[in-house]
Amino acid sequence: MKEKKIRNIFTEGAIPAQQIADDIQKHATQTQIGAHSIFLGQVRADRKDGGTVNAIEYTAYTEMALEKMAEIRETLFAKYALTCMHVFHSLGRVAVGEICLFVFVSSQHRKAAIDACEELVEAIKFQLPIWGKEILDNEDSTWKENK
Amino acid sequence: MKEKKIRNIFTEGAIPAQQIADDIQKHATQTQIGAHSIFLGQVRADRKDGGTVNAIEYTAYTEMALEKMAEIRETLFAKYALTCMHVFHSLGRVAVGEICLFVFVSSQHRKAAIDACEELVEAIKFQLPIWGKEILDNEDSTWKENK
Amino acid sequence: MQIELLFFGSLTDVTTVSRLIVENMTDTELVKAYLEERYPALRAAKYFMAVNQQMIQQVHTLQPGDVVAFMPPFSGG
Amino acid sequence: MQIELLFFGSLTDVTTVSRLIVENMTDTELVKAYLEERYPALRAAKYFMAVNQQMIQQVHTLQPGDVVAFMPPFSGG
Repeated sequence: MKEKKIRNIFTEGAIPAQQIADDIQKHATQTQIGAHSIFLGQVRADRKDGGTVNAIEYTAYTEMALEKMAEIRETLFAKYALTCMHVFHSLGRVAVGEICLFVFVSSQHRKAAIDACEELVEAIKFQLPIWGKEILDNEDSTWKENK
Repeated sequence: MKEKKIRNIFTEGAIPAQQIADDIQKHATQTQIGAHSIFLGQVRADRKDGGTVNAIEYTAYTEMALEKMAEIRETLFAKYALTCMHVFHSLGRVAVGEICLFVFVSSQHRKAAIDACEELVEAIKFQLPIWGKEILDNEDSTWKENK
Repeated sequence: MQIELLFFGSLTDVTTVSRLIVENMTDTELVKAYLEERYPALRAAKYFMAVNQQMIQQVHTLQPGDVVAFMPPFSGG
Repeated sequence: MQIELLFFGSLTDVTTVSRLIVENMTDTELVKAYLEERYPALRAAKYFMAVNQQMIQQVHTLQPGDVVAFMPPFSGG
């Protein structure tokens, strides 16, 4: 029996900067927190054969991604002394300059939040079944590859 | 002759969450950016002999801090492929739950932003002449120590 | 017995569908052989397989109702 | 010749002032000796010194107008 709690991480379209401020503000009442480590992924106007990236269109195997994310979450909470961990990833189209990934990790002391945030970003990139299709300005497209 | 540019990093009182959103939003036009790494320091309600921390009162040797910060900035730009780096540190009184440090590092690829942000936070803590006085709920105070 | 097949990312450029139902395939090797016959471009594609959301590294026996996902390297974030 | 002395953080609990002007002190050792005489609690305090915003590790000759800062371990962030 799996006991881990499945939470949604997916947002349709870009993640608004305002949401980031609101989420930070919400943590002001948690006075045991001393450090927040935040990672944001922003869609880049990369040049590709035949054009420049205008947007990325994200799709995912959502059930599997959420299941896997719950596992990653459990592993990181077991490994680091964390207070909170929040992940938001876009689905659908996100234009150049917009935010497609928002990772927010909080802890009492800075090292736990910083290390867990870095590990979490890597896990999201390499362990979650999510795919980005780069839409070029000439309307061609190319599948994104993570490095 | 020193050529490095001195920029202010000090803010009177707490850093509003809204400023963080505004600063993120401003970077939407920089379409070569793919990653933002952000660190926030939040004042913790630590228990001390005789009371609980209510606020931290920050003072600094500001001229020296800004000079040193300009050096740190130069060093990190030379070491990592960064697009931007912004640092805001509070002076004066910051209440429990409020933000006293906002570090914002952006780059094309995530590794540079993440590594530089971590290094920058350590440099701020250990190389900038800033002092925090913890004000307890019984109005006693104790000088903060960094670990 | 029915098995549900799911295709993701660049693999949907090859299959043109994201979902297929196949009958009477008792292990993942049979599914693979069937798909590579039907979509020869799959042979050159790099992908992982998951059965009921668990990644598999080798041939896996299938039960009625199992869901087999075909996934190219992930590129989220 | 005048030298400006600055005190920060917990050191101001000892000195009660954040700034002092002293006369005729030609190196940092003389300044230290003068201050430890005037504020005996300084002897037990841990602090760094900077001359004109540059940290110094050893005795430093002083010029008129130099600024000597006395700083306990930093605790920003």
